[in-house]
Amino acid sequence: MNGSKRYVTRVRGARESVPVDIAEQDEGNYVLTVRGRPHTVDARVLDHGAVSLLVDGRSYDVELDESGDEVQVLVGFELLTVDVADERAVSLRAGTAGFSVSGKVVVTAPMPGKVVRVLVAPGAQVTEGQGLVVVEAMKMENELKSPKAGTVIAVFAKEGSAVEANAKLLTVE
Amino acid sequence: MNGSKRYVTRVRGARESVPVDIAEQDEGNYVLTVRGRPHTVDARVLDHGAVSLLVDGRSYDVELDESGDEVQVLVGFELLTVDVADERAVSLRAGTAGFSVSGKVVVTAPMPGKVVRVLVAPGAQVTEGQGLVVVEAMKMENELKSPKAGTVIAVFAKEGSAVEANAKLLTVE
Amino acid sequence: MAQGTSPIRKVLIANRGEIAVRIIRSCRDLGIPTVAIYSDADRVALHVRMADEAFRVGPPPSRESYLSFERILDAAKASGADAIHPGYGFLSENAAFVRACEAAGIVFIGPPASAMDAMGEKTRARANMEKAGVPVVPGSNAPFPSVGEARAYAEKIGFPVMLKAAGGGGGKGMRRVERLADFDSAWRAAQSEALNAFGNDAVYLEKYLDEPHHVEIQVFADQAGNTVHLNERECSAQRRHQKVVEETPSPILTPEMRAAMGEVAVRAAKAVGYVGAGTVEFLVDKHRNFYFLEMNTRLQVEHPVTEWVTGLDLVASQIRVARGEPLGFRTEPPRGHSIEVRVYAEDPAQNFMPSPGRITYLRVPSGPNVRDDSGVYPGYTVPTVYDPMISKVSVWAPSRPEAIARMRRALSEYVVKGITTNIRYLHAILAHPDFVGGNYDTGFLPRAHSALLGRHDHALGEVALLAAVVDAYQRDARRRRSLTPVSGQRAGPSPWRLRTRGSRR
Amino acid sequence: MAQGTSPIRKVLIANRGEIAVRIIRSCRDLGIPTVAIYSDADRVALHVRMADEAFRVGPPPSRESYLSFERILDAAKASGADAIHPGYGFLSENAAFVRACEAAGIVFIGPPASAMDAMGEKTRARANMEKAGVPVVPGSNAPFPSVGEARAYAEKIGFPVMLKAAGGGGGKGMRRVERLADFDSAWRAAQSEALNAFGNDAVYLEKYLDEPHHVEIQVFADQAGNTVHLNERECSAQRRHQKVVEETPSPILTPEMRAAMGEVAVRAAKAVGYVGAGTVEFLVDKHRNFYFLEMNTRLQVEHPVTEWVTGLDLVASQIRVARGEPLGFRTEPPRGHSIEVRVYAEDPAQNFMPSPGRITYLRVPSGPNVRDDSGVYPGYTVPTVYDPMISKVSVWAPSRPEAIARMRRALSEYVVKGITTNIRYLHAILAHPDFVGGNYDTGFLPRAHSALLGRHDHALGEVALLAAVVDAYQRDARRRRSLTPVSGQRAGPSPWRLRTRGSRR
Repeated sequence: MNGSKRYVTRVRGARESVPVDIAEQDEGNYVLTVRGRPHTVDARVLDHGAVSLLVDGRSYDVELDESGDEVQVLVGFELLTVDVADERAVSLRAGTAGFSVSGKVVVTAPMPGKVVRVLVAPGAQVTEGQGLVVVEAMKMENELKSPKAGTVIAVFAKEGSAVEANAKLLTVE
Repeated sequence: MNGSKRYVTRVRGARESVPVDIAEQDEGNYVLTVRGRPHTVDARVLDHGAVSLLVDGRSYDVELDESGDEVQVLVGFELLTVDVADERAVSLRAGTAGFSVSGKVVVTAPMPGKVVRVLVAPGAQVTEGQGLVVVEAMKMENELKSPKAGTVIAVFAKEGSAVEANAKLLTVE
Repeated sequence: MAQGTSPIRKVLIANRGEIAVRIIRSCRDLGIPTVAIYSDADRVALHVRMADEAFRVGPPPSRESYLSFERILDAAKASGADAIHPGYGFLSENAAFVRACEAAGIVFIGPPASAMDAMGEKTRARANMEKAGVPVVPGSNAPFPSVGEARAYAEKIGFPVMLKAAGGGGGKGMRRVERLADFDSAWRAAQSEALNAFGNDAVYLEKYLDEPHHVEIQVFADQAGNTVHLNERECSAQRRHQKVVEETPSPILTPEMRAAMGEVAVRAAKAVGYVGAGTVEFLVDKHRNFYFLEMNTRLQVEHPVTEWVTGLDLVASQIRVARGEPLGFRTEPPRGHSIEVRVYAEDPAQNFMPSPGRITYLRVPSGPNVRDDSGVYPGYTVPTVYDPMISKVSVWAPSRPEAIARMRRALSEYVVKGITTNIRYLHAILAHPDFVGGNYDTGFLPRAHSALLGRHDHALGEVALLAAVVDAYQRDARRRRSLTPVSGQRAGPSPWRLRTRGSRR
Repeated sequence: MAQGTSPIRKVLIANRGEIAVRIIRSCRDLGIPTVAIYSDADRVALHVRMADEAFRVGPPPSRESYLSFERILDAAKASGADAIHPGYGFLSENAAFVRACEAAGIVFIGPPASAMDAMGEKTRARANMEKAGVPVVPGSNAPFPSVGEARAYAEKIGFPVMLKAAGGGGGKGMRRVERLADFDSAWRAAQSEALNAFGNDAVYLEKYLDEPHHVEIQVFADQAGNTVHLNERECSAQRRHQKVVEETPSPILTPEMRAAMGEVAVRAAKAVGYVGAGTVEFLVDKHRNFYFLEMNTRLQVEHPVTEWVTGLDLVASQIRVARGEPLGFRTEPPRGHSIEVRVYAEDPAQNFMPSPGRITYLRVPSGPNVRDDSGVYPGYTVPTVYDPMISKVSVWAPSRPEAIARMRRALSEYVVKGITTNIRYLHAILAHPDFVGGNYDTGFLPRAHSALLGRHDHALGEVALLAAVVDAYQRDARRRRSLTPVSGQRAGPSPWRLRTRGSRR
């Protein structure tokens, strides 16, 4: 049996981070404490990136996909992007800009396509969710929305031009 | 375009080996020559170990599984174990015992189970396919057969004893 | 379709994706070899892997591959195919292609070119249907010479009106105009969109029906002119005029309405000399008046629901009719209830943006009365250039509530990793009170949009945190111990391993 | 089964594998939460992952887990389950367990203990059936006090005779004796096998019917005693008394025989006060005389073929009957034709030796009228301790030839990597002239054994060589160039990738 270890979790889009304490009982069996409530968890990680969890006797089939520091978690029909860091990593990060959607955000093209319309100009004030650029791909027009409220500080996208996946389209601060 | 390269193939259970010449035309496109007949082959290897082959316009969906020097090939309902070696490897092997079911063969338990019956004693002459040992596993009795005709030179299996997967049961020469 | 009997010994499928796979399956069931065609983007697509033969027809853009008469007919000749099944989309409603097949001596598995002509341009179809006594939505039958005349006509039938591309389909080039002031700019936009999409700027207009139901009737005709209907499909769950969920029977139809609409649909088909499988689409208003909308002169995406309640294989029936065989069935009341959903590689939360990419893991729903018509496989990369529909799930049950429950269960079993899909959104539709209630119109999905996206299960959110932390903990532990993954199962020895090991080498 | 109405709000499934998954599906369709049980060998089995709750019941050996009354009832109490579905095998025909459930106030979804008693011991069942006027195979109704008396009886009814374990089932403990000289040793062997398998050495004997057909009738009864039959299943494709392929209707039954056998089966069920789903098995000889063989007082493995041709969900019907609801259906002629095959992790070429191990890749058949009832998933390791059946594939079609073609197609789509399966063998059965002809008896599979293994397609063998050489060539090329795999598709960017990337970190 090991002692307890603390991780700090943050779901993308959530305002607060949630600490989770984990203590291993024996291989695959844990007690996890979230918001003061302990859960008995029997967890088996499968090869393809899934976890079978028994939480207090209830069965949850969870699919995981790691991408960088984050992990995408699919359970039932809920799909969440969770950033998990142990305490040391969190304190290291404290000096950097990260761990929130503050600061500068670069909006990039999610796939190859064509810029059909640019809806904002540099200097524009935008709200979270406001349309910024329309890109056509797979025969459909797709509006890219602002991930946060702020000011458009640069626009790289040009109407009518082709863009590659991940091409920078504009920056919001 | 590269020059032609020769591989020597041998299907498990077959008596002869078959040379196959391969010449790459451009990426994924080949001319393969078997028994004097050339085939235009468009081959795409998929991540999970499958090959989509277009041989002279006909489509074959082939699943592969590599295990050591051999590859198991499933096409349609045919499942073959093929040993593929390039010419250099074949000449290296020439000095060794391998590349046929000659010599000593160790019969092993294919899975954990219990030895129910031993059907032969050391010194017995056996034919190919003759039953040697009966192992019970998964609630069924399974008769292990001789992979070749020959003489039983050693029996390790004991009736009533439990065996692990790959445990040596006996040797035929 | 060439009249008379044609044996059909090998079928080329002029399509891709799930419908190409669907057609291969019926051909295989009938013992007919199949020829796939593929663009460079589809070399390892499932339909290519499953077909008996496969021929490249060009680079990824459809215009240079799946729409190329010449290359497709060349592939048919090279392979010795004596018939072509067009699927839906692409060349399936292209009368010129039908004529090119005829000229090449190849059976086109579909209606004759003349029937396509009669139904292809929407204004001509309207005129033909009015002549045949089929009720149509008030509107124009001919393109207008000027925007002024169009505007005057719109004022006459009253706003709101709907502008539609005469040569279009699939919801493209459609535009609703609420008031006179918006008319001129909307008209020009519709013309330019129609020109870009269909190479034809003809636009017509119709009275806009407020939140109608979209109900369609499946018809089938043999070469002798025997024509029957196979009941309706309710397709009102639409987004941007794209159907998302379909079902049969329609929860709003009485047996009398079904009989009346079926009779009209058969009349419409007969009026144009229809042969094979076709669909007559109707709009049904609040008063349960129904109006001819258009006829789709091909197999529909949503044909599986009709197959469930009739027991027919519509693709096999198309082939039999194309061979000159008589219809082997007649109209019968629907047996039980069937629902279909369309699974897309798209992200509903990001304005349904397509989400191409590699499917890293796939587990499809199964069990009693669940059918998955898929065009993908584990490890497949959904390409960026085509329609992002990857699969259709359909279910059958004795009653509508049971079918809904079964579909919700089936969707809960569907696991696709690597790309984003609309499975959660589909499940939300099946759980929405308006859908469950059964009286949903074409305004349902837009109205319910935020409700369909918004419902989150907070208990599951907490489970997600637990899973993420266990995963991180185990990863850290592995890093510390440099051990192999903890798992409830040990990886077995070599796959397909040999039962009796020799001392080879 | 406790008589009367019981709501059934949560069902514990006292089973594993495909049948546990099958039952979970029906419960979910009915909106009833499910509780799985698992041994240590099954912690990550599909049924555990799919159920709403899951409880460990012990170590891998069944006796200490899936057969433990106490642990199963403890799990039911801990979870608040008010009903137990036993599936097939394990405790499904254990009258003592039914009584233990009753004592614990838990509904057993199955027949009452008294009906199991009446049908459980084969000799008692024979006697009960003779009393009810059901035709039985000539044989003994009581165990014999000595081998001498048994031998004398065998001489009386004439060799060959069949020795059977009175407490057995599933083909275990059965032994055919050809002549007097072999009788004594066979008798002792059968006794010892029966004792080991069932804890009961009682053996009885019957006249051996030469290559009979095995045809069974599905019956269903509600608590009020309304009893109907749901037609037959032809199960003559057997190997070592294990069914391999089942179909309905039986190709050898006339409507008159179906009616006669159905009437007898209903009489048999009524004679023992049967409730729920049960199956009366008959042997049919060359002259189309039929004889009662045994009654299986549970759901059968092969129930899906009956579901296909009746449209019923038999598991849901079991639950409804257990709730006290009346039968909502009656006997109707079979609609179309259905076939099921059992997919095993076994190697037919190695004497059907089980082939447990990890399933590294899985692609299941789908499309119109194909159903896969599976207990596994990609990445799952088939354990060594249980029955190696991993899935059942069933199909429906309007006619038998179409159903055969469809099953062959479905099997051609089934890809399982990592373990050896009997899929090729199953396909060979579906292609064998005796099966296609329809008049196959229980001697068919043994007789055809080498034909079923032996047919090889040499053209495909050559394709295999080409594939192996291309694979080796590409591996060598990669080694030389240290490049990533050549592939028709590029691996996409990060899975489930984000549509709008922020500059986080």
